[in-house]
Amino acid sequence: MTDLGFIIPEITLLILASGVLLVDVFRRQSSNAVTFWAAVITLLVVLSQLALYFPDGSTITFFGTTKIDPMGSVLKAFAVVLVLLSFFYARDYFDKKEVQLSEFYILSLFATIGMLVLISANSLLTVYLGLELLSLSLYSMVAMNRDSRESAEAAMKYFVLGALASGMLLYGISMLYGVSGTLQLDELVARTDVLGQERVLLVFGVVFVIVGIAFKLGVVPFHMWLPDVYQGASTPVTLFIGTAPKIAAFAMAIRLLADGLQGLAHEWSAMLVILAVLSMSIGNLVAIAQSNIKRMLAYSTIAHMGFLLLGILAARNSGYAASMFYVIVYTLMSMGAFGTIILLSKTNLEADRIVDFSGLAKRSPWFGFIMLVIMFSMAGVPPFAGFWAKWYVLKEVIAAGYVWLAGVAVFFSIIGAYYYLRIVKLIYFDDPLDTNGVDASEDMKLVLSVNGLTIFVLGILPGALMSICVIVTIPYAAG
Amino acid sequence: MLSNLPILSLSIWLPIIGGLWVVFAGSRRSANAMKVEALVISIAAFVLSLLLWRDFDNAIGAMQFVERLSWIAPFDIFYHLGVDGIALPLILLTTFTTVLIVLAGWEVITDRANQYMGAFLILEGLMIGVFSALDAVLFYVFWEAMLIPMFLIIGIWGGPRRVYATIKFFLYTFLGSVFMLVALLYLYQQTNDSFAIQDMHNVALGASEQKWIFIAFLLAFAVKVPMWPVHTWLPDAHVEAPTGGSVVLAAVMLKMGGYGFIRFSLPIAPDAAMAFDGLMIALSLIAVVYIGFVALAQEDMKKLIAYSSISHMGFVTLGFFICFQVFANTGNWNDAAMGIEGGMVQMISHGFISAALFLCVGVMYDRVHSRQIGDYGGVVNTMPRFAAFMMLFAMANAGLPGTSGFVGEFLVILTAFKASFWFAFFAATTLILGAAYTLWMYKRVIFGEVTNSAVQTLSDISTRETVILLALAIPVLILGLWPAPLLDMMHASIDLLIEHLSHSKTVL
Amino acid sequence: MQNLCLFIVLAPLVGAIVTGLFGRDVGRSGAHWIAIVSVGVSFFLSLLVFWQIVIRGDEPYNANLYTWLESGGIDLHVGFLIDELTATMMVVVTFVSWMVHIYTVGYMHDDPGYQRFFSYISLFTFSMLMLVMANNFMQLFFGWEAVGLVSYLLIGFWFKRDTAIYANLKAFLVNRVGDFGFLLGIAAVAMYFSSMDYVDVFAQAESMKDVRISIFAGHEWSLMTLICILLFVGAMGKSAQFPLHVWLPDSMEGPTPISALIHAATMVTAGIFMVARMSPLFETSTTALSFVLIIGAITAFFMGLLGLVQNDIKRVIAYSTLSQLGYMTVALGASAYSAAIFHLMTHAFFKALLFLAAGSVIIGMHHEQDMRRMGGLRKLMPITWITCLIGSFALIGLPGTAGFFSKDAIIEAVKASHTPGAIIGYYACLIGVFITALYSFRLVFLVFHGEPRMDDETRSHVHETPAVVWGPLVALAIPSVVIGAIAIEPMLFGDFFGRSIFVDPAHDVFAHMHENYHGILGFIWHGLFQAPFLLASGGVFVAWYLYLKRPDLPRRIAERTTLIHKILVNKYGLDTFNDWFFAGGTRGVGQALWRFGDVALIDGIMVDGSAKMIGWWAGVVRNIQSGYLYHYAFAMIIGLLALLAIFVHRLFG
Amino acid sequence: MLSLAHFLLIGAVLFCLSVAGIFINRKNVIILLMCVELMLLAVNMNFIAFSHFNADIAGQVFVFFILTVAAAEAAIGLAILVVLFRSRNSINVEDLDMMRG
Repeated sequence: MTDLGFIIPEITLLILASGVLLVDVFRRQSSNAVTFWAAVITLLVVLSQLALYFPDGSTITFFGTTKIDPMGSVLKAFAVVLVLLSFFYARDYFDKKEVQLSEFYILSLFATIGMLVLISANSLLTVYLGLELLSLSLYSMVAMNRDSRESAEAAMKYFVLGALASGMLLYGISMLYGVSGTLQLDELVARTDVLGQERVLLVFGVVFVIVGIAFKLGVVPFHMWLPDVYQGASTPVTLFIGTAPKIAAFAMAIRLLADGLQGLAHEWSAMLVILAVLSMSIGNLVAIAQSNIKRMLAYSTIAHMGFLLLGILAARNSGYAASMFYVIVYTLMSMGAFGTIILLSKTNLEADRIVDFSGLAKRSPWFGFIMLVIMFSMAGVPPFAGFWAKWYVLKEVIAAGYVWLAGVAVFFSIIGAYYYLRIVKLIYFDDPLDTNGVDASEDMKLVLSVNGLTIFVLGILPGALMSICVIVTIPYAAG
Repeated sequence: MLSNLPILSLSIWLPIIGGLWVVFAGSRRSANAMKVEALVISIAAFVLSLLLWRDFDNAIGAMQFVERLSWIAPFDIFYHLGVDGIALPLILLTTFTTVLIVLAGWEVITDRANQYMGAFLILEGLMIGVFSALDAVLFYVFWEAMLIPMFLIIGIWGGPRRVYATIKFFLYTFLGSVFMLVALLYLYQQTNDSFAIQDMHNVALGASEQKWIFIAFLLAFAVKVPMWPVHTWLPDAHVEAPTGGSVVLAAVMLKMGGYGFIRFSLPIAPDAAMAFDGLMIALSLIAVVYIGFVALAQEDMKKLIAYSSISHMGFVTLGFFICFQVFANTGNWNDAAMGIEGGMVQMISHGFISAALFLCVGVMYDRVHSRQIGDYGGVVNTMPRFAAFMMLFAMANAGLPGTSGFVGEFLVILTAFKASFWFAFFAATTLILGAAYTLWMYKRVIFGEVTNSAVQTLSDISTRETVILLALAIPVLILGLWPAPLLDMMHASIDLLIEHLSHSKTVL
Repeated sequence: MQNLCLFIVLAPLVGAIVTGLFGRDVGRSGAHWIAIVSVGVSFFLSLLVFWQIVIRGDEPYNANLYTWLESGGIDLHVGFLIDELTATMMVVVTFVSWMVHIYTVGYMHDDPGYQRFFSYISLFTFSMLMLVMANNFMQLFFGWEAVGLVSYLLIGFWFKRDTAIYANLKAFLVNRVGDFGFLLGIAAVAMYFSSMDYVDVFAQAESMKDVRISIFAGHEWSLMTLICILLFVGAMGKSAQFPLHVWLPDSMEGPTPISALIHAATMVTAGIFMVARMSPLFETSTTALSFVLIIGAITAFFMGLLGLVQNDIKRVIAYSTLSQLGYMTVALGASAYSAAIFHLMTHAFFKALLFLAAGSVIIGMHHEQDMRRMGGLRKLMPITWITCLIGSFALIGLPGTAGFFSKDAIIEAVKASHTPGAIIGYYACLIGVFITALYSFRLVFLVFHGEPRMDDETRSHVHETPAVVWGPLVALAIPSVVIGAIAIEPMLFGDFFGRSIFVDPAHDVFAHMHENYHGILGFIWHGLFQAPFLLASGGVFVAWYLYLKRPDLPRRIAERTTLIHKILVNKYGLDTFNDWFFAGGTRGVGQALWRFGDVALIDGIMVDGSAKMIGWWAGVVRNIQSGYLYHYAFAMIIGLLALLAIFVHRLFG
Repeated sequence: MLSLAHFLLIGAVLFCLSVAGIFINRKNVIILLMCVELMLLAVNMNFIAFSHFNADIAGQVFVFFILTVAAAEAAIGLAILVVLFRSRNSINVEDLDMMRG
């Protein structure tokens, strides 16, 4: 029951993160390279441990609060990799801006702990704790850019709305607890078969829980924080928020809905349908009107999260696999897109206006191409990974019988294609505002290239990742 | 030994990888070297397709040169290629035109020439992929991926309104295709999890299911063909595209719509095709007549040819969808085969003719930098050799017997008559309208006194241009004088298709 | 035989290709030698074929050369059918063409497009031979369109002239209108006969006689009538029958040799030939024959009238051609196919003669074509005068000349015919004789007689044309006189055409005539007392009176009859109407469809409109994101409440 | 006797009050923070009630955690507030409208 062996990665991460904090406190003022490398090493150690202790099957441990299963471990590994990559992007950004914000790495590490906890949650309590640890770190990261008025405003909005959302989630959790009498998700799932008044309370609770998940994912109408936060936070923070936490949010959705509330799938699936349609429509629509690329990507995220829900709402393992594939591919694309913004930013230029991308192909054919890959991938055009993500969820939503929903989804993806094309248009067809080449550190360039090529390679050979997603979701109900 | 090679794969991947090489290696090397490499690659691909033709067995209707590898194992998606008599001519057309496009861009494209050539090579590989994919997902990937190079070609090397045109082109075609994707995914469910196109052909479907599937396919293919009223992207795209872009668009990309109808719509949803054939015939005839009139009103040569393309593609769809009514009228499926074969011949022939006409306009544009008919007049005085070539192609466009333009129209009109006198009547108006808009343009551009100094200083076509135009003139004439080899290539496959169409696949 | 046919057909093609593509290399004299020799070869081989088939009486030759394509159970071939009709046409075509080639050497002597011209006319010979030698409808159509192409090229030969390039486009398009019907006719044949070969189709014609089809719901038409009328529409275009005749006068914009010979003697007779070739089909439908007859009558009469008011020497002859084609068509309608072909042949000679004479005059006058500025050329150009006079006599049907026999035969035939409308045809032809005489001699008198009306400068330069020009005139003058007498017996009453022309016994008009036929001299003697001759004499007299005796009269007549004169000068207003209604209307419809249909409706409203709409919506929807925290919270709460309302309500509902 | 329903009602009322406070208040950000705290308390009420009536201790354990987290949350909230005030000299909710659309 209390085998700490199962949560060695989390424990290690906690210890090492604290260690990094100490290193940072005692480091010399001028350079944060020490902190950076310490944080990188920390993540590498965690990653290796995740690989080393990869579970064969599903185990519930630590007083029933934790579930160690292959899906969780895979998601954790991806989350850690994403955090790791985001460090490289962040370092380049801070170097360019000539600021030393080593807090970024430390807060990221704590957020990562939150994510890991959330991903392996088997109890409503663990969900809450993981979520809060993640969220609180993120609030601070958004506010980290102390001199920016936008950052402060974004942080405040994020904080208040986040607190409101977690309040609602808690309220829902309390209802679930009240009806079932347990906090453990594996027990909860067996006790949702109730009728009458208790059923009302249960559905009541489910609605609140959905709101919590929807907020975390950034789904309409619980998305309002997202554009402001994406725009207001400094680019590496946006990059961070836009990537690994999405994986955690996906895991949270799966844990709560599939692990805990599979019995109420009929209800929550219908709710997700509504949310998905709203997200895809409003996200794609409003993105068209944006002139700030971070804000545009925020709306694009909202639309993508709508697509992500398509897999979950199928309420069966194949659908979950599709969504899992989607979220992984999405985070890669998102990271690449924000990475390119960082690539273009300079000491006195944030490069977050869409026009800053003008003529990128002339300035740097290679990174122009990388951004092209990312944009077409986001639009869902083969042969890039984003296509397969859309393809997969559409396939599942059709298999679940929602052909009309697939139709709606593809319709909005056409609208979405427009604003991605607009970026490509700027990159390839327009003349650059600034004719200098792009300047960035070599490792950042390498990371971005690898990032873009991964999207390309996954577009041509998506089978392996799909197989992983299918295999790790096998334990869930087959619908 | 050669027959053991996966020729199809080679002809897809050689240009794609070669194209990527030309794009990325080219920025550091001399433009000329890259052009030569691009030419060599395109010629190699053409030779490969000729090998396909050499080894192709006309007597077999089923797929040949089949390659099948597991691609995405969890969902039984295969890298599954093969060609039949319907796909092979289109592949030959593709590889042939690519060589010409590389040549046509030789001196004209100075900005990022290596990327230009590379984009066309990549496009070529993708197009061959479309024509040879036997797995629906593979097909879709090639189908959509094609949009990317085309989008860039129009957008980078295009005219003043290129951005509008290329985004319109992309979104229009994307709009059509995504619904096809939904239909394909739906079919996957119905076939018990198979994406093989053959399985989709064979699966039984209810009447209303078929109708929905048909509509989804229709959106994709009608936009591509393009059929009235979803044709307006084409004139814009053509006008703005560089010459090579116009050529590939007209010669090959439009054919994908026709190919889609014949490979997907008809065999997968035959009952729906039958139910909707009135609509399809009406749209085709509107394309022939309405667009014929519209073409007359054009002042821009490329736009005129673009409209004429739409009008000619109306014959393709007419030929394909007339089959049910022909059968209903004569009770003979053989008659229906003629329409489909006519449509196929029309596709191939239009590939040559429209490519040639766009190249002709390109030749003039390169010298005068205008596509307006009004800016020309009396070109024959300074460019007699060119005028002779353009006369040939204009006449072919007007459907003169002895040129390839006649064969398809002739077969389709003959078939249309078997369905109804009025179908043939309206289809045959192209005889008048086609001649009117083509020759009126020719008259205004080529004939007459030299009208301005720009025309006065024109120099006749260079050797390179002569080679290109000659390369197109020869097939136009050969197909016109002896189309039998082309038809022999398709007979077996089309008979198979007709046999398939003759049975309802509805389930109750 | 196959090789013989191939030689006949390919020799001119080779000539065309060599002179066309390598014109610069072979030079001017090289070009004309190649072309003349190749067509000459064709001519002599055609004579050989003629001898074999017609004189020696060999079986008709019918064989396929190669399969063009086969599809849907129909085989389309390229092949030859050589029978009496074909052989005759081959000789006529190659002979006339050969003459043009020779004449061209002189006429086009100074033209920069010398080689091109030879290439075109050789190509024309090839196309025309393909047309007449075809053994199936597809190849017929091929030749049909190919001669149209060459005609287009030749009318526009002087491509710098606006009138020429207007005329060639017009000619092509009007012909295309005819081909439109023709192609539909072919489609109908393909559908109901399941074959394109003449032999197969003709064999089935009788059995199709009673098939009826419905074109307009509720109206049943006879299939054969439909097919024949559609095919005849094609003939109307090519043979310039009313109302598709409008291109022919304009086609005179081309160089004289071809506007004369192709657009008068050979190509325009393709329609006549085609109907004769299709006689087994036309014989099954009286309605169609009647239609043919009436169209022919209209053309014969009304086009002749127009010849009276023309002042351009070539246009007078052009309208005369129209009128004579009308005669032939009338003959076809009266089932007198052999008479039509007979007239076709005689007409080919004398009309070629007239045109070449006119060309000679034009050369002599240094490219002056207006008859009002000629006069008194008799003495300056004696050979031209004589030959032109011969040609005119043949045209008006002076007994003994070629035209007399063929024209009288037609008038007799239509008189004897029972085809509905024959009576109209008869009177149209009769009056036509008077008109023909009038305009022909108006031409002769205005050009060759009376006072010279040209300025002195021009006059001093007028002289007889060189031998290479007048040689063909003489060569054509001879048959214009004698060919009628030679050919009438075998062609009309003999078995000349064998089985190549089929006449339903009920329609056979010559059976009656044959009984009354007593040799050539008897025919001439008989003709002297018949209405046609009297009318022709009257015509010549009137012409003499009006244009030599009282040259002031025509103007006064014109002033008295302003309206009629105006109508005639405006060619019944058909050109104006066509330009306004068809050309203008088509462009107008095109503009309207484009501007309103494509640009405004589809692009403006549907495409860009929906794009704008989405953009507008985006602008509106983004306002929801007001920036205010409490609005954000409010949105969340609304969302929450909505979900609660829907799902908790669902539990109770 | 107080039933579970009464406690739940109180919890609900508190919850509604806090929610209303968040979106009706347009002046002071600090009041927002207080409302957030109130909301957590409402949830705590629920947990304790359920824990009591279900005779299950886990609910009350949860409440402890919530209280702890709430403290952390408040700390961070206030910290952000300070940053906000420093950068724009205002903690008026209506002034937080730099980013919109």
